[in-house]
Amino acid sequence: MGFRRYGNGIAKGMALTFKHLFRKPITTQYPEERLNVSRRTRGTQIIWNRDTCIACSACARACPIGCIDMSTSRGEDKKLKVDNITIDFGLCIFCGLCVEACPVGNAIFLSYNWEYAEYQRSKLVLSNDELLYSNTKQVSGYYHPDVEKTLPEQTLLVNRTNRGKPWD
Amino acid sequence: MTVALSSSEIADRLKNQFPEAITETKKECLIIKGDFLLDIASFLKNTPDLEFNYLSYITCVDYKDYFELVYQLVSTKHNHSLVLKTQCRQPEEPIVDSMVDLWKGADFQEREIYDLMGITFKGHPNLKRIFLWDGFQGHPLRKDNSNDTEN
Amino acid sequence: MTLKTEPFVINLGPVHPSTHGVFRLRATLDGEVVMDIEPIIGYLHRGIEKIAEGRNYKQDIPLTDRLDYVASMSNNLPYVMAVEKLAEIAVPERAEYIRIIMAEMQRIASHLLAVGSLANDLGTFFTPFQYMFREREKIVDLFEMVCGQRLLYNYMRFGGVSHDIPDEFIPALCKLVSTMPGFIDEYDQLLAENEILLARLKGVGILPKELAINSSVSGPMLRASGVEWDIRKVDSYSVYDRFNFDIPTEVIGDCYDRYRVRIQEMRQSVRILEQAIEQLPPGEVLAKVSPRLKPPVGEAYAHIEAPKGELGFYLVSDNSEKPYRLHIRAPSLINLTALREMVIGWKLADAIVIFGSIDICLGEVDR
Amino acid sequence: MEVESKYIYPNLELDRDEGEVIKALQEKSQKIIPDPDAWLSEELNRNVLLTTVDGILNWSRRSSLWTVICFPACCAFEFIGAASPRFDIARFGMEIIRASPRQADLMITAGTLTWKMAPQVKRIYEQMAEPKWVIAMGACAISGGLFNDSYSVVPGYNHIIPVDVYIPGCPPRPESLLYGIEKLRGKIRKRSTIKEDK
Amino acid sequence: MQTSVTSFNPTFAFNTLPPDWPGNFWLHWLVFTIILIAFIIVSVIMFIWFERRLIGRFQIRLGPNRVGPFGLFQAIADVIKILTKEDIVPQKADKVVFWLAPLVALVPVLMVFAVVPLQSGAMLVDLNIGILYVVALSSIVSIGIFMAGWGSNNKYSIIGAMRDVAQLISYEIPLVLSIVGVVLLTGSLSLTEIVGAQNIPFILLQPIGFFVFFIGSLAEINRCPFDLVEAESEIIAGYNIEFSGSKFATFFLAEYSEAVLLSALTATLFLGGWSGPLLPPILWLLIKMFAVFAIIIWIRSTLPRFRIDQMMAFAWKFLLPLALINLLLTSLQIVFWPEASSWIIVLLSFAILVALILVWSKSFKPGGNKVGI
Repeated sequence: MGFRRYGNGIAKGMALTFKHLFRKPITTQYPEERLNVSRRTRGTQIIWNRDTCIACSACARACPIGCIDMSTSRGEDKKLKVDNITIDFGLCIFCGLCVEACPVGNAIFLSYNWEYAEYQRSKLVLSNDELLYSNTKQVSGYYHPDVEKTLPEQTLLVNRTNRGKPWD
Repeated sequence: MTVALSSSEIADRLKNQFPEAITETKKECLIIKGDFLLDIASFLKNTPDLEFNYLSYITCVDYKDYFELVYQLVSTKHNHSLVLKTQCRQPEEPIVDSMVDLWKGADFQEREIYDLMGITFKGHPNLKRIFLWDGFQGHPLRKDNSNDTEN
Repeated sequence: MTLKTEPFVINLGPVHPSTHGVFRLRATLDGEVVMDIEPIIGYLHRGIEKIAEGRNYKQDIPLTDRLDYVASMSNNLPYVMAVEKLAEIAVPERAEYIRIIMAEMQRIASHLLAVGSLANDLGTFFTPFQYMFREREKIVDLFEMVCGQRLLYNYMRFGGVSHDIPDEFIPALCKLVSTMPGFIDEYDQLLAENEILLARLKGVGILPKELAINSSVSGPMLRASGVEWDIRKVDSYSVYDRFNFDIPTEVIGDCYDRYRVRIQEMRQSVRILEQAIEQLPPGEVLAKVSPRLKPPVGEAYAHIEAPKGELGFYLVSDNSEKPYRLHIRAPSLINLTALREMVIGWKLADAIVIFGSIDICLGEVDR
Repeated sequence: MEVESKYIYPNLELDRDEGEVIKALQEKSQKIIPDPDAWLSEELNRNVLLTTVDGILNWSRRSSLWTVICFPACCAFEFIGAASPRFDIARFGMEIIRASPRQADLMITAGTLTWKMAPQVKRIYEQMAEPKWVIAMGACAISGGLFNDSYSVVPGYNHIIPVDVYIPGCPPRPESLLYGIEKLRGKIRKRSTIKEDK
Repeated sequence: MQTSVTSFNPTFAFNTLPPDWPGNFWLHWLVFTIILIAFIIVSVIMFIWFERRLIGRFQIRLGPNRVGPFGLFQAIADVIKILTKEDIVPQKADKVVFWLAPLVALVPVLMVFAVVPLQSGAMLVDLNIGILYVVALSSIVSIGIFMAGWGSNNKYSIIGAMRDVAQLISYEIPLVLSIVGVVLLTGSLSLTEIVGAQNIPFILLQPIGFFVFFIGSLAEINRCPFDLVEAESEIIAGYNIEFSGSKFATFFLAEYSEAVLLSALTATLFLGGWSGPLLPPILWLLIKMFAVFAIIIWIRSTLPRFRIDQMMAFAWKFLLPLALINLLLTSLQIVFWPEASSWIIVLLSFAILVALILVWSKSFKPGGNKVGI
């Protein structure tokens, strides 16, 4: 071992870090600049569609941790309807199995947004109307190819280039 | 491809040496008596054309009335493998011989089985709980240990 | 003259900057020299094997993600392979290719992290780590495009994969594959010849061939000790037999060799990726499998060459919806067996480096 | 130096002591520690302008949140992701990750907490100098997540230590973490040190 | 007793007072001390900011840019925060030592600044034994560090402290020997005269000296690749592991003012100090200081850390012989060939430097191997 190469390797390494000094930083300045996330992103919300839901509880059964709590009853027209649905987002791992299990295919979605944080644990448990689609909650294309097409293309780090050269 | 050696073939060879050791020969595995485990293992390891020098994994399955220990042996020289099983039919105090002297790789895995299944390995140099803390009640992977108990 | 010194016990971890998680090393030191160590693990033991028995086959896929959380894709693969073996499910060809693409990308990502954090343990102020994280970020981007998550993918299913890859995936992957070798060269330039790094790694923590085999060590560690043992070749699974690639091996088995093997493996993975992109056939990606899968009574063991070593799943079925027993052959845990032999007699700083060169992931060690 | 036995310290006693500590903690922490959210309701009642001193203190505190190393599992990699060049947590002056809890202000609990680990985490928290904050990152940290019903997992850090901000996700994206940190900053901004000191 | 002068002897200080300073000795002393401390603190803050931004750029990211314009107030926020944090004294710590340690580490560094010439004559005292004073005082810092390590009653901190002492003892010797070369060339121990003597910066006349001095000073201020004292990946935070609040801030300040000091000293001894064309002298000094510090940061962002035995071997087997040879060559030159044209000397010195590094690299083996147990 030793320094038989006269510090050659050290010099090489120093040259590389020096080269990086003149490469443009790859930082995305988050609150102002945002990356477009994947079209299939599994955002930190689950969106429920009351109109299409047939209250089969398939999603609740598919959930590995049982964070979907759904109680159903027969309505007057002998159809099942959802009395109460509660999802604990503190427990949910956003694996998407509920979305895959849905037999109608458009009653439960994962959201496209991921900006979600709370001061209190209790506020992470949402139920019924809070789970519905709203302006702040966009639907993700996970398991929904039709939605996927409408979403903007994902920003990829591979595609960023520096003066015509691959971004490095 | 790693060739899974046919267990009947090996069983025949073992019969000469250990006539009473083999309880059953299945298609994919060889079930032997616990008393002969160490002898058979060292035979398998040291016989020139077998040379199972690599112990891939050890595991244990709780079949309620008995524990079954599964050893997968591989030879890196001849590229063949064999699944060796032994059954431990004392549910109260299961004891099996330790393989650490033959394969060092058994060390942590045997401790793991001791910790989670409660099987004592005779001859293990440092048999104590590995994942759980001292004082943990019971052995979680046993079937009689229901999942919802907190300790 | 010999000084009389008194050995003292020091606890490295469980919260320590370079234990890569919650690993604890109870070390007896004599001055700076390590007299003896005792690895204490279990700080992340979540009982995955027990939990798996309480959930059905499909619900166990997210659990496997969390084993080696820096290589989730590689963890999904042997599990679904074991279930497929049990239930005799045929996988469409395209799905096989996608799985291999994912597994190889994951290998690059995992090795990048391994090398990066090894450099960190050596004391470089995060620079190689940050450079490597940049490449990992590119790979993670692609994973996210496919399955919507950045770390825990939950992507593979019995009989294929959950989604087909999107149209923009292959061009992006091509770009990645074409630029990757250049970056690996850069890392070589930064690290491979650095004299200080050589002085710290060469000859340190030698794991002889016999001991490596005897300790059931697998993966890059085994290959660094000079054993040409790669599950992809010796027990070829999926469609690996259709690709040309080499198994990089080294001779001595010291820390530097382990580092070299990882770097070489990244290059080989790039080679596999190039071929896989070329050969990728069209077609279905998911075979029809009943959502309430009940495999017949029996047992199966499927193993792959994960970035850390031989990762295997031993599955026992009793013809119910839930696995009767799921055992995970965790390479990280078994690779740790050899740690004690390698560390004793070296200095404290070396102990950290030797530990780093094993490249374990505590999620997999403890399960 | 001769080593007497093969393993020079079987150290069973030490293990036993540690086991007892774990058991004691487990018995003690079956209840959830309530969220320190009194400030939220107080804020409405108080309606007192923060003094300039408060302003400066809070500014300095929220501008330099040094993180302590306590990254048990998966979420750690998203934290590292946030510290990596792409998201660069250093922009907020947070790249100093102190390994010594004495010098840190913020604990980002990234990963599953097991009972074996719990005494250590509690100890780290207690070693941190006031003022200190805790962010529960990811499902495991909030409630045990996927391992909620396991025999060895603490169902949420809030059984052990008080948590200020919860960030759901498994794991949350780095941006999501930055969002949570921004939220924590909002909390620090409204804090009145002068009044709170007893 | 004429020789035993203290710095509090007014007549002595008066003699060294620059002619353009108004007031008496005490006023000068007061004003200049305040200016000096302000200078140190401001430059420490600037250094911290500079380091974090530059390391950010080396790692293709941005670095602090949110707090204040360009993140300039980042370090100020850090300082306010640390100072107002709870101050913990561990129960089992040696209280007195624990309290004193940060001060013992900081005060000598501040004192050394008294003799650093910021510009012509701008210094607290122009000691004629300036360099000796610098060397003597700057080694006291490590007593503070050792006190911290000992007083904390923590195994990590004691390891860190032990390493620091070993490091200091080894590296002080080549460091001082390399300074002696400069002193020989100047013929004086006073820093002002050393600056004045540099028609050609001594880095050209004394390349071996500079090389040894620079590496030695890296070790002295515990910077990469010799940051074993704090080696985060090995011993967490080293000697300051148990310190919090204002004590930690003091250590932080001490550490960085040492960096400022050694950058200033390197600039003074080898780069011509404050002298330079066009720009005002103080600016020249600052530019040189920042240039030196930038190289330190560059090294920090590239190189891994030495192991303790390798580091010691490097000092004793590599740097010390180099420093001795340098000393020998310099004295030979001064005795036998005093009228030599400086440019010939420059060429010769560089040739010797290259030759020496080549020879030594071949034969030098860092550190030991596995210890049999």
